[in-house]
Amino acid sequence: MIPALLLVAPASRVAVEYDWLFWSLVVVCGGVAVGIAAFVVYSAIHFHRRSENELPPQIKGSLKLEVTWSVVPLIIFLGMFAWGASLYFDIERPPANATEVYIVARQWMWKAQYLDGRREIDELHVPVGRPVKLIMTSQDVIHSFFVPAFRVKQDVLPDRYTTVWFQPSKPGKYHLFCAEYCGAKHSGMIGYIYAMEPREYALWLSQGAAEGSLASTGEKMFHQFGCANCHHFDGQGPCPDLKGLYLRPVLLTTGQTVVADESYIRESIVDPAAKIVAGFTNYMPVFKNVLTEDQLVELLAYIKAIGPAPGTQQPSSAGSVPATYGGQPGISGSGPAGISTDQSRAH
Amino acid sequence: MAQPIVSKKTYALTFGTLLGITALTTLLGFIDMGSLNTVVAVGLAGVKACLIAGFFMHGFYESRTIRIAMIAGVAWFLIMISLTLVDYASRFW
Amino acid sequence: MAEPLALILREQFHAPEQQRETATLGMWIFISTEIMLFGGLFLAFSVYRMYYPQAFIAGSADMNIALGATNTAVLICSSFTMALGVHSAEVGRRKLLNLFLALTMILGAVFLGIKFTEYYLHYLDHRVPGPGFLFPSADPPKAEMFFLLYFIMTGLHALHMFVGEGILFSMILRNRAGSFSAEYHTPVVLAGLYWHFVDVIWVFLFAIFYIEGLHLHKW
Amino acid sequence: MTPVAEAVTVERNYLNQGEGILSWLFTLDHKRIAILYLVSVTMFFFLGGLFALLMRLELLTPRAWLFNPGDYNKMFSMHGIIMVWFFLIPSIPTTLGNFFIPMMIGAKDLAFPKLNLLSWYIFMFGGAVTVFALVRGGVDTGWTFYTPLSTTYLNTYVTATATGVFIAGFSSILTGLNFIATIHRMRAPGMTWFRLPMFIWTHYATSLVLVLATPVLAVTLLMMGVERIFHVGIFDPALGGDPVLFQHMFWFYSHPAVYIMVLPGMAVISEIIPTFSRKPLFGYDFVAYASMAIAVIGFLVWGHHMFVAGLSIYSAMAFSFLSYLVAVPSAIKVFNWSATLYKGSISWDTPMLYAIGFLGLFTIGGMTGLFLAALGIDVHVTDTYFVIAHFHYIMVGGTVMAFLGGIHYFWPKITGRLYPEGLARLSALIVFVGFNLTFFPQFVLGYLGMPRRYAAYPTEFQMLNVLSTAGASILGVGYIFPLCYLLWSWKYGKKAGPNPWRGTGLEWTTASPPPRDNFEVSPIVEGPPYDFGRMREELHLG
Repeated sequence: MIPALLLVAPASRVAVEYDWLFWSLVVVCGGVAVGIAAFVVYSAIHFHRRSENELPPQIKGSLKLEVTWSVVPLIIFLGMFAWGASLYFDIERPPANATEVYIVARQWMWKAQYLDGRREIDELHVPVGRPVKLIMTSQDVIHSFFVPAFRVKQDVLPDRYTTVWFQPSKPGKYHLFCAEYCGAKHSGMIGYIYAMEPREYALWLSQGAAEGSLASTGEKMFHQFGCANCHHFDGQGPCPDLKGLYLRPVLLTTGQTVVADESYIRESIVDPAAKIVAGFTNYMPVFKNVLTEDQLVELLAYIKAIGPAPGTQQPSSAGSVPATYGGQPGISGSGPAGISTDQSRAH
Repeated sequence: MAQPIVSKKTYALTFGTLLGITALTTLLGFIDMGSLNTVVAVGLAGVKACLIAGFFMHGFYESRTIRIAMIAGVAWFLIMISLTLVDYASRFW
Repeated sequence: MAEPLALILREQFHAPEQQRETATLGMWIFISTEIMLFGGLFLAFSVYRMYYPQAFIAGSADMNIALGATNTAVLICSSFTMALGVHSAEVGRRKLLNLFLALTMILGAVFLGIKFTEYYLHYLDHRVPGPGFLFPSADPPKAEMFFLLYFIMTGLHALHMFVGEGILFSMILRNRAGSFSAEYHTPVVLAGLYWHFVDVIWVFLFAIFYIEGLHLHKW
Repeated sequence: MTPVAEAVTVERNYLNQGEGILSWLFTLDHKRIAILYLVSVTMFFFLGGLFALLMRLELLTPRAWLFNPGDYNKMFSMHGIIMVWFFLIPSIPTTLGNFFIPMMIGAKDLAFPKLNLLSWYIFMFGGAVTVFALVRGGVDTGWTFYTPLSTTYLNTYVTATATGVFIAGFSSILTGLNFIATIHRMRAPGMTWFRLPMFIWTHYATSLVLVLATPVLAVTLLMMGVERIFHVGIFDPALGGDPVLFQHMFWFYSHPAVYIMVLPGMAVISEIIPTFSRKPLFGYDFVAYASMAIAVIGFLVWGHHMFVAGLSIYSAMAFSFLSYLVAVPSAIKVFNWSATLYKGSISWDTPMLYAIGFLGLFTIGGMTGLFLAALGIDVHVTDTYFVIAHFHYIMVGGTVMAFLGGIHYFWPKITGRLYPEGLARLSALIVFVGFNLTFFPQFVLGYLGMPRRYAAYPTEFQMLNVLSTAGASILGVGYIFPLCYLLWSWKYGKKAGPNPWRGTGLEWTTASPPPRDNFEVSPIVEGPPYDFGRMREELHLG
């Protein structure tokens, strides 16, 4: 058991926080459980029936005790809730400067696509000490991306992007599991995460013989599928200008405002009529079942990489990101995550 | 059990009101009120449901236990729909 | 007077009033479960209504309001005759009870007739979800969701109507056999509760399927 | 003794009034229907248990050595489906509840005896459809039927199985409806709400959940079936649906269903502990309110099954918060049961051993539930063996322990016979040890990250899996023992007499086995429940 415990030693920043909370709960709950068990066993032995007609004192209850053991647990529970929720917010909200990798899951494999165009199956190479954000979707059923050593798990859904992030703290080879039952070979949908020292990681990156970055493939498709015919970059076309779209708030015809995140951009490609930008009419063909998830990822990477519109640019921590086409897009202040705190934490 | 619970007159009045509200619902439906259309349609349906449950189904005349049973179904439906819709509404926050 | 007390009181009860109250309570609990059964469908409808507002309103605009409104009126009439039937049972007028039960059944049959005419018209218009579905809008798949929920919900409602017709028919038979009296008519009351409940469900179905998009209806 | 007096001792009771198989199949007697259910759920329990044993055998080695992964998937699916819907949910309510609710409130029968019999037939029909699906080739959706896997991607007997579950659901609804109407309207004169044994309160809460949650399962399975059969979209994103909606609706039923399973267990424990401590249940009012609170708040927490499923983080927070609220009444119950023992006169009869086992195991199950309700903790341990261990501590450590305890406690009343006490204590011990050995290692496995529903696993998890499998074989023996000696005692056991444990409920005032109408004279209640003080007067009179 001890060597097995070592295997799951925390290997990310969140995992360390996680273990603090987990073992605190073990101590509190374990303590209470042992206390109750001891009380029960003590009572069972000490008050064991001595004669057949024994009649113990008939105690009915005690209001004081009832209130105590209702209120005290409630307060402890609220503490657990608050601590658990704050950890959850850490786990769920990626810092803004995270390196992005796209994951497409399908029965029964994980496919990773890096921004530089490199692809991996059932393996993922990540640098130690830097946040990595995975943008994931599934081609068929629901899967779940689970790395025990990083204490993260996120279901991967078809027709939608979900994200997960982690910041490895120790180099090593870690298990990747599919945690949501996904059919016959569910237990075979496993892989490894390789966390590498930044220098080794740079070396590994440079060895890749990619056929061009994800965004550049996306750009080719942008022209091939005729997107460029309508989406002009001078704001003069019949369709919205996509420059600097990513993470910008978009006003819709319904009067709502949505943030142009990955899910929004994806939806606007596969189902253009779902959300129409205010001031435009929808002419766009539906790309559902036309583009594969891989192609969608490429297009998405391109759209995110198209230079930010003037005036909305914020200095991003491009230095920490591997050199790719366009680097990191600008981030408008309206992103859902508490960006400033995330950034300061990441450094 | 000699006296019926609800008089024929009450039934007739309820019946007339129900038909009236149906006509009103249909007429209001022709007017474009934006998202209010749904609110009005479902709201008036709720009024009709209350009338039917109250008079035709004797809800206004039954014992407390039975009234609780009537309300429980509706209350639980509201729990289900509100907590689920909260999730959908807050996904894009 | 009808049967002696011993015949109408089942052995687990000790008073007729207790028996009536218990049966009514049981029926109301059953209706609560029915609310949750339809509630699941109303929930699905609300979620997709939120997802696809335009398609759902377009789908609703495609409904035949004349048939829908008529059907609502028919069902309200049947509820009224049912209520009068219960009233006749309470005062012990068996012939009148028979008449109202029969009237309610006829109105129910009219409702079902109109409903299935509507289904047939949808079928002619290719509005039945599946490979042959056609809808004149930019977004047929979403309208298909609307029509799918429409068919499931009104279909389940129609199924309840059929069951209700069966119950009413058995009430008529039992009434003709002389089972009911001013003292004992609980089954009629319960049948009435069920019938009214099915009516209430329709009232909501009418609102969400027919009225929501009415203002966009093309004549 | 004259021959006449001897003849009188062979009393008419519900067992010998009416003979032949037909008198059982058409019986309207709640006691006989309870026996019918007891036989049925026992069969389903051993069927589900067989699948569990096969799964544990498969997991003995890291590779899939006994079955191919597809067959393993069928094993855990059928184990879950049978155990949840055909054993755990009906287990205590339809057997002990059916038998003792009318007796404890002083009624002749349930409010609707025909409905009661009908619900057994519906249950058996649903069970038959499910077993048919199983025999024809099984199903591999997992008991949760998650879409779009179940509707689009699997070609096993999904529709047939779902139909079986759908049908069985109506049996649950009818049972719950019957119980609620009975408890409201059939109480004996003087039996006020706060004179009801806790068994009744808790079954009332259970019935509430049965009635309000089960229809949602029915309609969810209906929509799933429509999507699967006609290939039109409701939950499949490829057809415009949302798979998360399925999870919402499924868990809206299935989380309260957890309380359907465990509340009746609490009902039994609340009877056993006072009787074998000879003390009234500590804090009676609070335990009653806690039962109702669990039933109501239990409906508000289903989202904690979906923290990593794509739920919005804000609603995840709300669900986590509400989950902690529902833990409070459970904690109150555990504290009150423990306090009942204090200064009692505690006997170590078999039912009490099971009750003490329940207290320990349910506490562990509940405590680990606190881990899973904490948002951040849940992310890592959900969908791993931690969850498996957690709910088996509640379902097996809680419900099954209570079921066995209840069967032993009420056995003398049901059959009029005593079982062999020594053997019964021994098997209670075996069950306790076997259970912990099976499931405690799974907590560790889960923390280490072993996902659930894996036919094969990395080698470093093997040692803990071997421990677990060893425990499962001990547990299996522990379950077969009671089956044997209880059946034996039905015929050969010592006569029990009306009140072998000197309990206080109305059920102990009548003969064992009880007569057809439960009581020779309709009882009138004049005092509070658990009134052991009466013993003193009886002793003085004697």
